[in-house]
Amino acid sequence: MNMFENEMHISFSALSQNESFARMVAAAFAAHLNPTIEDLTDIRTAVSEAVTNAIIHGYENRGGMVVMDAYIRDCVFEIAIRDEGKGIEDVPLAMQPFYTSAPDMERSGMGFSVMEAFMDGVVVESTPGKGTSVIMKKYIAEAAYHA
Amino acid sequence: MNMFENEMHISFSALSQNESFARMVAAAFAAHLNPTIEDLTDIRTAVSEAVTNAIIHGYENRGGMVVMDAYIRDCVFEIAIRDEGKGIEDVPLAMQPFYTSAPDMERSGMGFSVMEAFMDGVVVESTPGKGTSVIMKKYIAEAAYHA
Amino acid sequence: MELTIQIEGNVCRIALSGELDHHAASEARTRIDEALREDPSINALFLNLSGITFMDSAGLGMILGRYRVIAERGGRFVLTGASGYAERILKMAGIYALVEKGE
Amino acid sequence: MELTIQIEGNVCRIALSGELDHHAASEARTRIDEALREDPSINALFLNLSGITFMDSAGLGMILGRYRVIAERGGRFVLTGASGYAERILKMAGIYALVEKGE
Ligand SMILES: Nc1ncnc2c1ncn2[C@@H]1O[C@H](COP(=O)(O)OP(=O)(O)O)[C@@H](O)[C@H]1O
Ligand SMILES: Nc1ncnc2c1ncn2[C@@H]1O[C@H](COP(=O)(O)OP(=O)(O)O)[C@@H](O)[C@H]1O
Repeated sequence: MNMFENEMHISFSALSQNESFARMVAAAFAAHLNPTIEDLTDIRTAVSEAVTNAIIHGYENRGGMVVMDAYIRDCVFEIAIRDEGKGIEDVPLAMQPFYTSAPDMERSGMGFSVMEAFMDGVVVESTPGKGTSVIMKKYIAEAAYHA
Repeated sequence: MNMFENEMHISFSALSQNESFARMVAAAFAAHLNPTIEDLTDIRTAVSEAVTNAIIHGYENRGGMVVMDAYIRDCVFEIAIRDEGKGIEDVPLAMQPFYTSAPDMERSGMGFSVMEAFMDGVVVESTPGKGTSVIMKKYIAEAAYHA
Repeated sequence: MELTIQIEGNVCRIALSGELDHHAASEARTRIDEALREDPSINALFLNLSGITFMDSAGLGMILGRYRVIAERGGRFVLTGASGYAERILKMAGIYALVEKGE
Repeated sequence: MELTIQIEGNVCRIALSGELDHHAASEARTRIDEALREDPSINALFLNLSGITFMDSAGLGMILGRYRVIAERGGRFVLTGASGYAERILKMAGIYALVEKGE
């Protein structure tokens, strides 16, 4: 198999209207790997969680720019979603199922759990006052890749 | 009417597989303005021309990164497509209908003419050895915007 | 996202379709709560998700929130029609320990 | 982009569908020229664009290129089924001054 490399970097206004745009961009880029519909839904869902978090928690709905960096290397799709918002004090606590700092906004606290369930690896890097990066990986089956 | 602003910046590998990806991203972003199907097709076509030119003329199919910057301000959609490729020596000549430097690649020389016919303004800035920017505008009818 | 609200007697039936993300969930929340506020006699909320094509945890939060609103007035909440993906997220959160699942 | 090639006697009928951009046009060019090279007796090329959902000037270049290939062997080139958008670009380039338009 030939090594296939492709990359994409995007930044967009931290507006809730851009949540669906962000999922669409991520899925359209991942489509180069010939993923199954289920793979694509996993990616769309995980991206939606991370982008929403950047908009509402990172920037607290006050605007800013959300960044997505995506890479395809052979059959691995990697995507990093970054903001320069308020950051997370305690990452392991934030990642616990049902933990949310925003119950008043009817957040369920299941965002990170969904990302972990739907992707093959989730790493969160955050510096309070500086911002947050969520780096996620998904392996796309070779069979699908060659289809 | 409230001023509505939204912006998006993307860069991606200069691969011909990314031509359809680029059109899709541009159209999905412009969709925020509630354009007609015809407006969207105009945008998809013009973006396809400029992105293809960056890949095959700017980078001469040797790779690099293509950049798109898109802005929505009220009912105006603006998009700039940039490369850091070889640039254009004589822009007015390049923009003439049927002029092409690549007849061997079966280029028709109609790329800039299509961009000008389908958009409401096309400006080309280029520095030989540094790269090219194509900045295009499209007005989306208010009626559609408010629909 | 599309939302239709049908009120018959004390029963409010809501059908959601399309993509239920945070942007859409905020809108759904506003419109459903308005309907419930306007008619304090409503004591049952049926939420039909069969038209949902995308849902993330913001949808889950919106659903749990509406369950709480109706439960506070002692009403009944029934969730119907959740398909593959929405169901996966609803189950991850153990939602059926709280809310009734309808046909 | 999908491409089907049908050869009957000296006539080659090609149907293109989907998106005809530079990426797809390169592929179409290769496949059509291969078919023509394999069978030097072909003296008519019918190109049906009715399934095309997107086309830019690279499609135009590919079409003009195939016209030249078949014209060089003294053959006939007929373009059919171009709809709204593809037609707009074909007409901008005045293609029907060169190639025949079929039903
Ligand atoms: N990009 C971010 N910037 C700042 N805080 C964040 C970010 N993403 C997540 N968090 C914090 O982590 C918590 C848990 O996130 P998550 O599991 O997605 O649940 P939810 O979004 O429903 O609260 C959030 O409530 C928030 O406090
Ligand atoms: N991004 C670019 N970088 C360098 N040269 C370019 C670029 N875009 C266009 N050109 C030059 O302008 C010419 C005309 O472009 P265009 O009208 O799109 O026709 P075509 O792409 O069919 O040649 C090209 O042949 C090329 O020489």
